[in-house]
Parts: sequence; structure tokens; C-alpha cells
Amino acid sequence: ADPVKIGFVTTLSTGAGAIGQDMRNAVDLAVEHLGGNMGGRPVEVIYEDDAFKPAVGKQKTDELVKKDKVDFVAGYIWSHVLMASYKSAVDNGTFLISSNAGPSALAGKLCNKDFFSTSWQNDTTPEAMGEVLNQRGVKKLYIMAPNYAAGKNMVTGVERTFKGKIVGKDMTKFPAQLDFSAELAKVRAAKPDALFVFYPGKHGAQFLTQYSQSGLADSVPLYTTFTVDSISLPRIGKMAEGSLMTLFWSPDLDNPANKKFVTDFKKKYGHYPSHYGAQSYDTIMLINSAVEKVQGDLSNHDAVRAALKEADFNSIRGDFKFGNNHIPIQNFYLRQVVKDADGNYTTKIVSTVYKDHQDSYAKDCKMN
Amino acid sequence: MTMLELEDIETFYGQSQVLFGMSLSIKEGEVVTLMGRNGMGKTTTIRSIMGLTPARGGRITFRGQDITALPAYRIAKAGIGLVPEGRRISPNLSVEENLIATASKGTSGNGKWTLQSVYQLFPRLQERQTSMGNQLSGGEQQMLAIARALMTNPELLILDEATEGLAPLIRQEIWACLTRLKKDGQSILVIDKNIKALSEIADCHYIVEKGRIVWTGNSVSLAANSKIKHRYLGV
Amino acid sequence: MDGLLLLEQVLNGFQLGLLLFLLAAGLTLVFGIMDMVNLAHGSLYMMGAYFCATFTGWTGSFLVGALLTIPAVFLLGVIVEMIALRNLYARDHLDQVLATFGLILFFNETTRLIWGPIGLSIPLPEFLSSTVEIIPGAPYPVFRLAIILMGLLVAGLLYFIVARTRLGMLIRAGASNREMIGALGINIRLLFTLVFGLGAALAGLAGLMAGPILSVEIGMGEGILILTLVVIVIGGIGSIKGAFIAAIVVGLIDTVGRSFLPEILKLVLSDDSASTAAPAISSMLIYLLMALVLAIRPQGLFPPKGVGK
Amino acid sequence: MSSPDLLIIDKLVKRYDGLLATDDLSFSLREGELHAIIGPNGAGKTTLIKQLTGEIASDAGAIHFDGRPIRRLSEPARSHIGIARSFQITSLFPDFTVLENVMLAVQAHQGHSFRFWRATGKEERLIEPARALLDDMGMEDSADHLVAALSHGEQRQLEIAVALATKPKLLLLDEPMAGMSSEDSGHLVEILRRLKSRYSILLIEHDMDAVFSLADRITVLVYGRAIATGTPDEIRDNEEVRRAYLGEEA
Amino acid sequence: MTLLSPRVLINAALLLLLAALPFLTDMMGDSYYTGVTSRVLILAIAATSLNLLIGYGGMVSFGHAAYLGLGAYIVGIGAFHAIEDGIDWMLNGYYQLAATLILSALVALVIGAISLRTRGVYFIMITMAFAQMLYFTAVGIETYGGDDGLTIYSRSDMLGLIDLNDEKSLYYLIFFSFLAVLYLMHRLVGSRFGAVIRGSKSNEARMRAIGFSPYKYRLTAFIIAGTITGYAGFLMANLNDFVSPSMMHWTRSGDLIIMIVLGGIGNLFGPLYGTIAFMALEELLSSIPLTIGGLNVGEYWQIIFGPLLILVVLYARNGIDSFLPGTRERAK
Ligand SMILES: Nc1ncnc2c1ncn2[C@@H]1O[C@H](COP(=O)(O)OP(=O)(O)OP(=O)(O)O)[C@@H](O)[C@H]1O
Ligand SMILES: Nc1ncnc2c1ncn2[C@@H]1O[C@H](COP(=O)(O)OP(=O)(O)OP(=O)(O)O)[C@@H](O)[C@H]1O
Ligand SMILES: [Mg+2]
Ligand SMILES: [Mg+2]
Repeated sequence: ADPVKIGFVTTLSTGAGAIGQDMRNAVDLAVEHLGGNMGGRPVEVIYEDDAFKPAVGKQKTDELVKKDKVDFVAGYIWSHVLMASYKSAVDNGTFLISSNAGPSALAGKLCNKDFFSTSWQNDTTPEAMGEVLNQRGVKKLYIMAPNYAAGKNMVTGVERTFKGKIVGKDMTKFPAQLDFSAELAKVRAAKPDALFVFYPGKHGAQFLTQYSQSGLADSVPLYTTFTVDSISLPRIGKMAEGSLMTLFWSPDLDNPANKKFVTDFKKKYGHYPSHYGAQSYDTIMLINSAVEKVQGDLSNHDAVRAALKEADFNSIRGDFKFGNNHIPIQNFYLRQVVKDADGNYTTKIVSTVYKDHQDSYAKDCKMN
Repeated sequence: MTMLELEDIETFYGQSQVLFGMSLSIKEGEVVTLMGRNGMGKTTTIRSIMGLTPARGGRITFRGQDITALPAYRIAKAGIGLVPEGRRISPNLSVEENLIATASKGTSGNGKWTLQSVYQLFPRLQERQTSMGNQLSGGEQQMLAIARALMTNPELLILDEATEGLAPLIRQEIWACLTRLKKDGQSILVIDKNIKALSEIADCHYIVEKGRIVWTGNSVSLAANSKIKHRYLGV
Repeated sequence: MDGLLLLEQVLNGFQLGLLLFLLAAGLTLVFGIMDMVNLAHGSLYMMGAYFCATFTGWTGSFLVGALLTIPAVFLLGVIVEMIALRNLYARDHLDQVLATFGLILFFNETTRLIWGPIGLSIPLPEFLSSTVEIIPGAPYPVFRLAIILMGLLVAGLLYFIVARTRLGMLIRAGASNREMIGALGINIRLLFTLVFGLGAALAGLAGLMAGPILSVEIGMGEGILILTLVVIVIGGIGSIKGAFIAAIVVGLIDTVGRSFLPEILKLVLSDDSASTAAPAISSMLIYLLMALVLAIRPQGLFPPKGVGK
Repeated sequence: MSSPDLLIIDKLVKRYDGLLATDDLSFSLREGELHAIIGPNGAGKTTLIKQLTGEIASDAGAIHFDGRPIRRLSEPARSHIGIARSFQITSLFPDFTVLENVMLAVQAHQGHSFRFWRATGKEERLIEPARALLDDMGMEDSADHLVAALSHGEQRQLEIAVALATKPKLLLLDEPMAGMSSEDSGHLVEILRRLKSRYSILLIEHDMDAVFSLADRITVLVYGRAIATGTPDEIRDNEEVRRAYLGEEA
Repeated sequence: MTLLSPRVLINAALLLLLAALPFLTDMMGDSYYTGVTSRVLILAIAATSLNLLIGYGGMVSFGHAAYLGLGAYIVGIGAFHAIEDGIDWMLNGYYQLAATLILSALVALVIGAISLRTRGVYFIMITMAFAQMLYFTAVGIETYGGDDGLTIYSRSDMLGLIDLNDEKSLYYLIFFSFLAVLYLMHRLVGSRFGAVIRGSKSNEARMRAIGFSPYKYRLTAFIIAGTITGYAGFLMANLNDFVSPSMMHWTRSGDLIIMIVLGGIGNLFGPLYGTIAFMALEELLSSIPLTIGGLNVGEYWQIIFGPLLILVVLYARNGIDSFLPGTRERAK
């Protein structure tokens, strides 16, 4: 039979390539777990590198859709790459599944029947963080995040749920702020109960280093989202140890699918998977569930969509269900950086913050 | 003893050949001139000697050493001092820096040209000591170029149109200076259009035409040979 | 705005400025004095950080790592110069920009190949990772003091070499007058190679000083390179003094601007628009500064003597 | 037969840091005359030319040209009222042909150049005068050569042709003979002799044969001041000029 | 120059191929290449206009991508308000076009007026600085998506004259626009105006001495190039259905420069060749199907591309142009 073709767009080159590599590893593992088969048809995954540029991502998506004529396009780490590529896929009637990026527009007003996500909407994770801060009795909060769309989403998220007073907020330069000493000095002067930051990817390591050198760690505890992850932990674990973050998933999340994923991933690649990998693994499993449901017959577009929407598979997060906007409704956990038995840094779940949490843009989505 | 010897030099700029078997020789202590109209290859000959536009054919020896294929700085180190056509002063060095940056005691190590002695020769330079190279007038630059070459205390001094753009008084001083240098045993190769002055100090003249030597002789025979002068020098 | 905070921010700005100067020094040396636009300066800076991380890992000591890094980057610079760049001195800036841009791509990807995409960290010894309280109530990282010290040291040394020594004269002369300086007995090729190596070593020094605080990763050179270019352009290309002053001005404006701009804007704008406008404006601040300086002084603040008119 | 003054310089000053390059200089140039300026190196001759063309600003004093003050005019504006110069160090458009060099100068004086469509290569209004000028200078054979391929002598000649193409009233020549062989400078002297009747010329030159045979009047500049003005014979016999500049020559 | 030199033939053949491209891809049943070539041609328009500045005028503008972004944002903002707020006239392509041209010209006027006072590397840096300011402005405007960019849900409405949603119509609009720009450049460079621009690159001091004030001519060239590139941005937005600040980042300006140098600067067809070469290299190198020691060579394509750039600079100074038969047209 003809293979089921999946295009997977992620960042493989440049310094951000580490994330793409983790995602690809997870996808490869998923395909391996499926025995290279979906609904009786072989699976072919075509990886494309967006080089961290929207224009390239868009062109690669075009290529996948028009030239390779794939059945599903998936991947996408970055909001701006996803936004640039999005129309190329859905306008041509190809399903688009985001394995990471979760801009608010696509969850709300611009939601689309052929667009799905196996990650989250940007705001939800910090919303959970706001809740955590309330629970922990934080009254005065200082916020730092880079000044771009995702950064603003994160801040909006925390502000939406946090009930105390925000005593200071710095939206730092994006893309590259080199030095945070000025902001850290302001934090010290403001004397908050806690510091919340969002510094994804390489900025995370940079921020943490400077935070730990500043001596602030003793007086102002740090709460983060997407700043520390399994990719950066081996390098910055020592500085991040004990710090708290929220997420929908953690390697120690207790369910059979996740156990299998994490164990096999570690066996195959020698380190913990990141949430990027987990989401990508779920992407493949989601596609598989739909292909199985239609018995490998992808010609009926509506049937495939309905099958995707059902999301009838064993997710690494346990139960999986979509909201009306095709974004998962899911639990959020508080996690903490710890050392595992082998001396490697990882995260463990401290508590469940939200059960079945839905993003707040879903109501703007006119799709049903 | 021969100081410099060129045998059948052939030199090209890219594809175009400019020197076609140029030969000449300079003995120790001699003042030799190279004459000819514009564009005949005088400067190119100098560039070949200095290794700036290396000869593709022939052989150049300096005090017995083959220097044909040496890089320019080795040739300079071997004892040739150059006053180039067009002065080539460093615009972003002061007058004094221009002089000392490349100064050297010479091959024998007891060079007699020092800051003091060149300032004595060109008092105008001392007045402009701290000016940057690009602030000098044309003539001041020319003086500086000559002083700079002297400061390397060369065995052989090469002057390519060194009196161009100099006031008559200074020009006379330079000739006087060359005369003194010659008396001290300095070997000199000089290109200039001022035939009268050259004739007084030169031991030997070479006339260049289209990349070859077409005539050679001493001042007496040059003076006698007005046909040659008219034909090759246009005077 | 309280006084102590302002004082602390000024210190922070000063420190950022001196870090920029460390990078700008090598760049202005090669760029201004040898007339070579070397965009790959940022790559050499990155190599400094990676080498230092690696050597520190091997030897277990940051100081030994740092001491090994400087000759290593010097050597790397020499090799790069000999293979790729020595034929470009006489070319126009466009060619140099392009070739060295090619080098950036090469270095970034080679680094990814060798060290992987994730980046490294440089652990500091105890005495450097502590803090001292120079301003009451505001412990200041010792390592940042070390950066300030190193910046001042390099500034002094370089100024001395370029302005006062014969080597400095030759370097300056060589750029405008390469052929002639050769014909006067100087091995200009070697000289340039060594100077390029010196520039590289300075970049490496900047890298190993920046690495422990700004993190060590691929592409770390590009962002800071632009900033550094801005610094040397404001200062006047080729002027060590200009680079020094401009670096400190840029460091101060950037830091102080970042920390007080929102408050200042709030005086004229509504709270909301002030807090949205502030980060955008502070990103632009140094570019604005550069445009302003060049609009008034097209050759920068301190153009070196004797170039141009 | 003294004709009116075309150029009057009054107490002109140019200061470089501590140095007075032009020091309270006054003199005038008559319509149709060839006025030579001589003086030791660094006396301020080139500086004076730069002040006259507007390349550098003067610190004090006045310049009158054709009856009007011009000290405040820009360099291009001065070219438009009829001042042209040649450069001491050849300054041409090296990647243009000889003809194109002259055409560009012609173009500069035919109104504005915001003309975007017609090919200059087909514009008789540019080509015609340019060719005529080259014919006049005896350079017609090299019209289509690139400047970079010309001999030094020809380049010096082209310098003058480009200046003439702007149809000047006053021609400022800065050492036009520099670096020329005796033959070529002889040739150039002939050309200047012809031009003399048609233009007013200010000539700077260290070649005394040329100066004495061409000049109507000579002004001697020393340290930015005029120490003498007069006919060639007067200057030749001036003791002070001999001491400061000429030496035994002449 | 003979009319039918091999060089002319090669150029003509390339244009013919481009003219027929949509039909060729139709025959191959793969419309992907029409889209890719549209992109190439739009970039070639931008590169050609930049070539006027760099190749003929010696003004190395390092901020040219800003105009691309400017034009694209006009289309994006128009579509945004037309859809979000129902302001229908903002979707009108002619209004958008007029706004694009006027705005790009004005921005070029302001940037040029200040930048052209400087020379050399200072000019490179100040043009980059202005472009970065525009970039950060775009990042800062949340309404239009900030850094995430703006998806364009409706292409410019050309009132029935031409349907930009049709791939082929759009392609031919782009193709003929490119031809027009090419012809315009050809005329411009040979005209009196062009002579002044080239002369000012060759020897500015001499230009002033013979009575030109190069500044206003340079400024005009700067505005012309900016406006044309703004137009290219208008086309780009309609092709991509998307605009984001990253389009204006200084590295994109760098790409444009690489394109014209690859093709051979100061040469009419150079930018087209350069753009094609740049895009083809990026595509080919990144899809090298070679795996060494578990590493996919394609993912490290810049290890090859970087040194390739250096080789071009070192050994092929006129880029692709130096490989074409016949002598290079002298920078006219
Ligand atoms: N860089 C160059 N490239 C190509 N040809 C050149 C170059 N330099 C000189 N030539 C040519 O070589 C020939 C000899 O030039 P050269 O400078 O040696 O003459 P010269 O005798 O010194 O003349 P002059 O008296 O004008 O200085 C000339 O025809 C000149 O056009
Ligand atoms: N930009 C400048 N800055 C400082 N001093 C300068 C500058 N330009 C020229 N000078 C000085 O002004 C004086 C006059 O220079 P100018 O070039 O006018 O001399 P000149 O009479 O033309 O000499 P020459 O006959 O040698 O060409 C010189 O001493 C020179 O060093
Ligand atoms: Mg010569
Ligand atoms: Mg002079």
C-alpha cells in the first residue's frame, strides 16, 4: 500500500536545532513503537528544517503540501513560523498539527477545522503558575520575560490568575538581551516575594547563570515556565536545582504510555526526553489513532477530521481530549528540578494545579 | 665590485609585457641614471628590482645574492632604499612616525642617517614634525619620502622622480646632497627628467625605450650625442 | 528612582560597556587599523568561550582554561587569516563582509558539529563566583568586577601599543600603505597575520570573560557583534580611544535606559502605553544613538587622525 | 592695456590648527591673463586653489569673482559660475573612457541631470562638444580608451580637458606638468599657450621654464603671504625670491 | 557589442524559460515550483534595485530588507482592518499599492537624507541601524502580531483586473514587474542620471569640482531603489499571505547583498542570476542526501555554503557573471 505521508517541520539547523533534534528523536521512536505502520499502511515521515525563519518554514510547508503531497503536516516549534506556514497547509486541505507552538490567535478567532495541537495554548501554563503563586501565599511578584508575542502571552497568563500585587515587570529586549544585571538590580530593590520568569531556549541558561551569580537566589525564589527543560537541564541543572515550574507533563507522570515513552527514549538516546519530544510523540500517536479509525483510507477528509477530533489514543499525558478549538483540555502540574538516582537532573511532579484546564481563547473560536 | 646586476629582465602587468630583456648594472659607489620618456618602463624596472612586480624572466643579483624571486621586504632588508614614484607617504602617521616606523641601522649596523641628520637636510620636515602625512603639501611629502628612504641607511639608494614637485631651491639642495652622498661612497640609481643636473653627478646613463636599454654611456658621450637625446628624451 | 539603585545601574552599565570594549578593541584593531571588516570577530569570540569551556572541563580550573584559551584562539586567528583572509586586505569592504559572513556560517555549524547544539557552561571557581558589597545592600558579583578590571587593562595596553610603539606605527601604516611598507623592509604579511591573531586573541579573551555570565552557545557572537559594530562606529572606526568611550556610553545608555525608561515614559504617556513602548524603544536606543551621532558627526565621535580628509 | 580684474582676493586666511596656510593674502587676476603662482613647498599654493574652488572653507577674507563675492558659494556652485581646476594628483574617473570623462563634465553644465531615460551614448548634445574638445587637445585617438590604460602624460592632459569641458572663465591649474617627460611637458606648454588667449588661467608650477615662458604675471607665495608680484623678468631679478625659492635656477 | 552575443542569448533564454515556467510546471503536475520561482523573482526585483545603489552607485545599503517589510506590512495591515473591522476599502489593492509606494519613498527619503551624509562603513552601519529600528517597531506593535507576524487572510483586491489568488496570474504579475524593473534599470543606468550616479561612485571629489552636487542624485537613487523594493514587498505579502518582522531583520538585508554579489555587482542581469543561485544553493545543499556517521550532511549545509561564499569572493570576483561567455559589460 501507499505510505501515509507525514511532513514534519522543525528547526534542525542553527543553535535552536537541539529542540528539533529532540522532537525528531521522539517521532522516530513513535514510528518505531508503531512498527512503522498505521492502519495497515507504512509510514513515511519527511523532516524539513525551518532554520528558525518564518519564510523558510512557509516554503518548506509549501513544498510538503504541493510537491510531496503529504497527508499531514506537523511539528512547528515557533509561533511565527507556524503563523507563516499555517495558511499554506489548511488552504490546501492538508491537516496541520502543531507539536509545540500555541499562539492565541489559532486558539481563538482564527481557529480552523483542519488545525490541531498536541501541546497547549501559550497562556495556559503561566495561568497554572499564577495559581501556584496564590497557593503558596506570594503577595508581591516581580515578572520578567522577553518582549515578543510568546513572552507577552506568558505574562498575560500569570496576570490573569495571580491575585497578589505585581511590584515590577520587565519586558526585556528580544531577540537577544545579553545582560540582565540592570533588571536583577531592580528586582532586588523591589523586594518581591517571588520572581516569575519566562526565558525559553538559550536565554534560559543565560538568565539562570546571572540570577544565580547575583546572589538573589537566597532572598527571592524563582518560578519559571519553559525556561528550564530536559534539553538544558544537563547544563544548567545545578543552578536550577529546586526551582519550580508548571507544565502539563513531566517525565515522571504516572501512566503506561508515558512510562513506555520515557523508558524507551532514555534507552535509545541516553537522556530524558523533553516536553517537545513528548508532544511530538503524541502527534504521531494522534495521527495513528485517526488513520486506524478510518482503516487507512484517507480519501474522506471529513472522516479523518472526525477521527482526529476523537483523539482516541493513549497519550503520554493520560487521558487526551480536544476542546472545541482543537487544543487539548488537560491537567497542569507543578514540577521541581531534582537529581534522579543516577545523578542526572530531571523534574518531578510536586502537585496537580489544574485538572482539565481549558484555555481562555476557546470561547472566541466560532468552530464547532 | 658590482652592486646590482639585471640580466634580461622580462616583466608583465597581467598579460601585458612591459620589460623586454632589460639589463643594466651598477658598481659600488656609482651613480647611475635611468632615462626615457613617459611610459617606457623605468618605474617598472624599479618595481622589478624591489620585488613589487617580480620579473618573470631574467635574473637580478644584488651584491652577489640572487634576489629575483625574493619578497620585497627581504630585498629592502638586503640594503636597497626606495623613494617611490608618487611619494606613498603613510597618511595616518605623523611626519616623525613616518620616519622612524621603517628606520633601520642598515646592513652594516652603523648607519649614519638619523632623525637629526635628515632634519638637518630638510628643516621644513622638522617644522611639520607632528603633522599627519595627509596634511603635508605635495613637496613636503616628497621630502619625507626621501628622508624615509635615507633612514633605512641603504647600500643602494633608488630615487624614482624624487625631485618631482619640489621647489627649485630644494631641488638644488637634493642634487647637492646626492653629490655629497656619492662622495661618501653611496651607490645610487636615479630616475629624473632633469638631465643637466644628472649629468653632473652620474657616472653612467642608461636610456630606456619600450622596455629595453637602447643606449648607455657616460655624461660626456651623452652631452655629445644630441641625436640620442632628441630621439629618446625629447630634448 | 532612588540614588543607590541609580548608582548600582551605573556600575552595571560601566561593566557592560567594558565587556563591549573587550570585543570592540580587537574589532577596531583589525577593522579600523588594518582596514578589514571582520564580521567573523563574533565567531572568534564564540570560539574563545567554547575553548575556555572545554579547557576548563579538561583541567578543572577556569584560570588554567583561560590561559590555554588565549593562545589557542590566537592560533586559530592566524590559521583563518592565512587560509581565507590574507588576500582580502586590498579588496573593498563588500568583499570582506561577504567572506567573513561565510566564515560565520562555517564556524557556527562546525561548532554545532563538534560540541552539539546545546551549548556549554563555564563553571567559575569559588572566589570568582561570590559577591562583594561595594554598594550597601547590593552585593555585586566578583566576576563582573574582574571584567571591569580586564577591560581597563586591555584599554591601557592597547592604547600604549598602537599610539606609542613602533609596532603600532607599522600596523597603522600597513593598512593604508601596504606595498610601500613592504618595500621599506617590513614583512608586512607576517605583521598582518600576527595582528589578526592579536585581534582574534582579544576576541577570545572577550569570549572567555563573557562566557561565564552570558552563556556559551552557538550564535552567541552575532547579537553582540552588531552591538560591537555600533560601538566602534560611534567611536570612530580605528580609534581605540573612541571605542573605549563609545563602549562605556553604549553600556550606560543601554543599562540605565532599560531600567528607567518605563518610569520616564510614564511622565508623558499613560501607564499602559508607557510599559508597551518602553521595551521597544529601549531595543532601539543604541541604534537611535548611532543614527544621531552619525547624523551630526558622519565619521563618528573620534575619527583617528590622518584617514579620509 | 590693463584689462579689468576677474578675480580679486582680499585678506584671505586659512588656518590649520596652529599653521597659517594662507595668511592675509591679497592679489588679483586680470581678465585673459595667465597668472602664475610660485613658492616653496608648503607655501600654501594648493590650499589657495582649494579655497578658490570651495573645496575647503576660508577662515576670513573675501573672494570676488566676476564682480560678485563668492566666499559663501559651494564648490559645485562655483564651478557653475565659471571656475574650473585641475588636480595636483591626477583625479579622473578611472573606469570611464576618455570621452565619457569629458562628456560628464559637459553634462554638468547643461542644467540638471534628473533625466532618467535617454541613453547618454546617443546624446549628440553631450558627445559633440566632448569630441570637439578632445580634437582640440589632440586626444581624439584615445577617446574610447579607459582612463586606467592611459599613460601618465595623457592623463595629465585629460585633467585639463575635463576642466575645460565645464566652459570656465577661470582655469586653476595645480602643477599640470608634474611627472611629465620633457617632451610631454613641452607639448603641454604649447597647449597652454593656445588656451591662454581664450581663458584666464591661474597656474601653479615648479617647472620654471614653463612658468617663465607662459606667465604674464607671477606672484610669489611664502608661508601663505605674497612676497612679490610682477612680470617674469621682475621676479627673476628679485633678490628675495631668489633666496626663498629660485636659488641659482633661472 | 554585437546584438546576439552568446551572453545576450543566454540571458534571453533564461527570460523565456521564466516566461513559460507556469506551463512547464503544469506539465510536470507540480505547481510548487511556480511559487518558488515567484519568490525568486520578487527577491530579484529587490536585488536589482539594490544593485542600483551598490553596483552602480557604491552605496552599500545594509537595510534594504526594511522596504520589503514595509510594503508587505501595508498589505497585511490593509487586510487586517478590512477583515477585523470591516473597513473594505483597505483591501483595495490600488490603495495599498499607492500607500506602499508613497510610504517607501518617504521612508527612503528620511533614511537617505541622513545616511548619505556618511561614507563607507559608516553608511553600511547607519542604514542597518535604521532598518533595525523599523524591525523593532514592527516587533513592538502588538496589534499586528508583533514578533509572531500577521497572517494575511485576504490578498489585495485588484478589482477584477487581475486575480492575485490565482497562482498563474500572480506569477505573471511578478514576472512582468521584474521585466519592467530590469528595463527601467537599463535605461536609468545609461541615462544622464545614471552617469552622475556612476561618476559619484568613481570619483566624488572630481564630481564636485566639475559642478555636480552628488548628494541630491544619490538621494534620488536611494528613493527609487527603496520604492521599487517596497513594491516587491507588496508582491511578497500577496504571495506569502504572511508578513512578520523577521522579513526586515538585518540578516535578510545581508541575504540581498549576497545575492547581488553572487550574481556579479554592477551588472544588469547579475541580481537575477545571484538570486537564483542563492535560492538554489540553499535548497540543493540542504537536501544533500548524504549521511556520514549518523549525521545528515544536509542539516549542516552551511558548513559548505560558508566556504563557498569565501571561494566566490576570492576567485570569482564578478560572481556568476565571470562564468558567462563574452566579456563583462563594463559597469556602464
Ligand atoms: N599597474 C599597471 N597595470 C598595467 N599596465 C601598467 C601598470 N603600470 C604601468 N603600466 C604600463 O607599463 C608601461 C611602463 O610604465 P612605467 O610606469 O614603468 O613607465 P615609466 O617609464 O616609469 O614612465 P613615467 O615617466 O611616466 O613614470 C606603461 O605603458 C604603463 O601604461
Ligand atoms: N588638512 C591639513 N591639515 C593641516 N595642515 C595642512 C593641511 N593641508 C595642508 N596643510 C599644510 O598647509 C601648508 C600649505 O600646504 P599646500 O598644500 O597649500 O602647499 P603647496 O604650496 O601647494 O606646496 P607644494 O608646492 O609642495 O604642493 C603645508 O605646510 C601643509 O602641511
Ligand atoms: Mg615612472
Ligand atoms: Mg601643492
